[in-house]
Amino acid sequence: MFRLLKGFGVTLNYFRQKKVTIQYPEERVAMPPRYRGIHRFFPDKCIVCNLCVQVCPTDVITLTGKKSEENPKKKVIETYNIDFQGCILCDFCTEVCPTDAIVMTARYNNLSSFNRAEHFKDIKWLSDNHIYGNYEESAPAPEAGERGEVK
Amino acid sequence: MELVYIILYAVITLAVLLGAVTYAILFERKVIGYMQLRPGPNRHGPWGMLQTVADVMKLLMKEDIIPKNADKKVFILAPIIAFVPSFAIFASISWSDNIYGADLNIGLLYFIGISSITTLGVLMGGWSSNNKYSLLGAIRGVAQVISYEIPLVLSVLGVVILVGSLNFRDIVYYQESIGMWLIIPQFLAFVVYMISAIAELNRSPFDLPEAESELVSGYHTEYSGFRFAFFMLAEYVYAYAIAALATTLFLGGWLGPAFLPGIVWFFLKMSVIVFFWFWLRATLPRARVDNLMRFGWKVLIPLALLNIVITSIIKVWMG
Amino acid sequence: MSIKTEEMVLNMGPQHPSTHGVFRLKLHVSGETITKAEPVMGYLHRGSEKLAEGFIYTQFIPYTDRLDYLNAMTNNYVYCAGVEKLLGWEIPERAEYLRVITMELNRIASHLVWWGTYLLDIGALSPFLYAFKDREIVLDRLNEISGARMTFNYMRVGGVKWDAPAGWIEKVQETVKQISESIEMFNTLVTGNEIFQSRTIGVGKLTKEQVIDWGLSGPIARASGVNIDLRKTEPYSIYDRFDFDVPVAEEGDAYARYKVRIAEIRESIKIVEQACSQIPAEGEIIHKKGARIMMIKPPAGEAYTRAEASKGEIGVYVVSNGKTKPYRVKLRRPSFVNVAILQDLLVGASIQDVVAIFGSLDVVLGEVDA
Amino acid sequence: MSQEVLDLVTEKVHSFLGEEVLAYEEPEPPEEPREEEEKPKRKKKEEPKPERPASLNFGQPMIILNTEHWSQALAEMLRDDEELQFDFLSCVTGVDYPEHMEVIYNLYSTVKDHYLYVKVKTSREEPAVASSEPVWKAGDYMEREIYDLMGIEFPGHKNQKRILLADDWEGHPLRKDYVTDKKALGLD
Repeated sequence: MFRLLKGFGVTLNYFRQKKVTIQYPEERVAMPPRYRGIHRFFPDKCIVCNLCVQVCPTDVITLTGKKSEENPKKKVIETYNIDFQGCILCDFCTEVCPTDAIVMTARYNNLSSFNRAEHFKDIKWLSDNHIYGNYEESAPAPEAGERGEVK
Repeated sequence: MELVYIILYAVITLAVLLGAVTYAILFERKVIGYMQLRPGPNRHGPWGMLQTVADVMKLLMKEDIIPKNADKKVFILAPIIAFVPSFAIFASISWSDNIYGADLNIGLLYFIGISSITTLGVLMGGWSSNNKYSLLGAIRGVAQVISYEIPLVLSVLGVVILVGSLNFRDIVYYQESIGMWLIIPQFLAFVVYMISAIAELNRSPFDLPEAESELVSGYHTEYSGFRFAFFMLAEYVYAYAIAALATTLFLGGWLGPAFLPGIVWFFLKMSVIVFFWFWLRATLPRARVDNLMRFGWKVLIPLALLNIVITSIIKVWMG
Repeated sequence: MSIKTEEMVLNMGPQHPSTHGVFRLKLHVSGETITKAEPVMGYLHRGSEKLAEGFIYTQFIPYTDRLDYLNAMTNNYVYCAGVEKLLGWEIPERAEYLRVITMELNRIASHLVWWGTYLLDIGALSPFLYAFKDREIVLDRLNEISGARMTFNYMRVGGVKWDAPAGWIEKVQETVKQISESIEMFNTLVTGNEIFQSRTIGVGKLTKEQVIDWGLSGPIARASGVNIDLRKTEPYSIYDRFDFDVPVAEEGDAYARYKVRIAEIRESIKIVEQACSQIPAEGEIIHKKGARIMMIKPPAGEAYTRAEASKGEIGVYVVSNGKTKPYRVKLRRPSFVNVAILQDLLVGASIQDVVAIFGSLDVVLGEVDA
Repeated sequence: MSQEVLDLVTEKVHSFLGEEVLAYEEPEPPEEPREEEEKPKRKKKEEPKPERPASLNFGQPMIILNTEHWSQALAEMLRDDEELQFDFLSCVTGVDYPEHMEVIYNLYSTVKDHYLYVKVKTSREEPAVASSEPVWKAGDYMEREIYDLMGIEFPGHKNQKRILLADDWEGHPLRKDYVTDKKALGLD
């Protein structure tokens, strides 16, 4: 009978303690830099290798490229879209990207909307997504082939 | 003229009760929230003061849904039958030396008799909803409330024997005359009373009739909107009533040092009891039906009887 | 005189507060006593095994996260280990340690959720919040290393995706210390509580024979005296390097399962502590071929690999035909196998006990329905 | 140790069903399973050769049976035999190959701590494998799942019906010839 009473002490002790909940819209959890949030895209780093499209398990990335004006051998990105309706934020696109053109930010909010079409984000939105993450803004593009797969 | 006073008293009591229930709910949510390391409601008004008001507004503005296969008349009647007695019993409560409704000779009897009617509302609500969870909840509720009424009454009998009156005011005056609260000579009765009161109120850990993890919501599963509000109101008003009764019988009613008026003491004591119930809810898991019944019949009733025997002996011995 | 009574069919779920998701139980009850129980599932079926056949090997890893979403690390592990078995790869030392640390942290988190939700089922409100508060710090650690709080997608065929960030190991040590303090509080609040004991002792009793016959595993089996813990009986990864006990109880009731899980949290803490002190300071974290995720091509063959998840034995049967996509992936989900016992176990119990029994099995619906 | 288990199982199966069973699979080059040496991991180039009906698969014994040889009596023998005691049915897998279908039972002995893969081959046209449900209850749901997703019949199962998909679902999605109608599923 008296072991039961000990529990009252526990709850009363918690009653006095500092509260741990976060008042969400005013306070926000700071996610670690590795957090797999909404992507950011660097158009000038992209070499249009199409690996992210191939590796995407949910087929939500679409892109098109065009010939570069300065160097006709090179391709530059023209359109780049991610449909966040289906994106599972698995990180494979950033993992295979040889130039770190597509990276993930710690952004975890502001994707909810009443409209499915709004989840479709284009190159402009993705490149303007200035949120910190596990990347360096001005990092020099690594040599292609250092990470992931290059055909 | 007297009728006007009675009506006025009733209206004021109702208004005060509604306000008190509003803040009892807030108080409960705050207390449990604090015990669970969260601040509780804090969005409506400062410190969440308007939270319950918002909830009530929502309930009142909701569409009135009566299930298609429900027994309509009974379904509509049930919340009223549940609520009216819980309010009616406040007529007999004496808040302080000079604030009271009816100075009934059989106050205690009236209180216990009227409060039992609420069970009928529960049964009607559960039965008429035509929902299996409601039915199970109602049957559990009735079985539980009726079983625990017995130890409740028996525990109170000790006080009655000691005081020699069923009148609430006499009981308080008696405590004044002997110079101590009856919780001391009647401690066993107080414990039995508090435990059976929890069961009577369907509060945790004896909230089986509305055990949300098992029976979804028990007897009021199908209720929504203001009918649901009535059930909730009945529950909280009843909680206050039982706390008021405990205050009167065991904690000396309005008695207390003179720097505060009697009615404040009364409410303070009630609040302590109500806090205790919230504390229980934050701490204990729900009991099992069979254990609950066994505990009621095999532990509480014998204890209450024992208390009566001891009290009678003391009474006779002391003359 | 006899009163005519009729059996009632009570439909519990798919929307019910205690079925932890979309699980449905068709209960035939006489009064409050159950005469027949029929679990109905599939509401959350996403066709994981079918999806796997269309993916390259690595692409399926995030989908294993979504089976038992409370214990995604072990799901990640068992799938990767299954493919590695076909490939015959050696996993770098540091990767193995990181795998063990994350898996055990995840097991702690999973058991904490179970603890909270089980007590919520039983009617105690506060433990839920206390458990989630403690789980939060574990999830923070997992978030720091993997970048997600539940769907980690952390392991890769051949190793792990990330190395531990700076200072992470020390933080983990701090975290498990906090958890072990909390467990003391859990015991004070709940384990000794008479009401809790009366609701769980003798409820949902499983015999050793039943456990083996029904293929039950994990804490359920160990609570009935079946001493199988794959970390001990068939040490995979590097579990043979750690000194830990396998908690076993003989009673086989809900309370025994409770005790076993609480004790398992302690054992997991022990493993994490040892792993944190043993882990090599530096080293490879992935097999040299593993980083090329599009080129993983196991030779033709098939193998069954199993591991000890928090719910029981999780297994994966991978059939490869030498291409980059698996020919067949079969997932042996412990919850799916464990939930079958309900047909047998619930008969004769009361409605009150349904939640106490169902909760004590620790079933995750994402895993049942795959 | 695994080799011994394999020999033991082969011997028991032989005495139960007759010598020819585990050799029956491959009448062309009749191999004596008991004489075979420890076989390393199967290599790709060996694939065209017929499978050995009793071999070690990643260090664990595996026997391959035809569906007419697999029966509840055999399962009971595996479970009850003093030396085998495969009391724990760990996993049941169904695989759809172009020419045939397979059901793989992964057995474990909690007493003896040894494993066995039992592979049962059946035709694609009328896939049927004797149910293990009466022998190991664990087979109940796992076989129902395979019936549901692959359409392999399990004669002897007490309650063989769909488990994960809706009762009125058409077809068996894990078959390789199943056509996923994205439109009907509302995915397109």
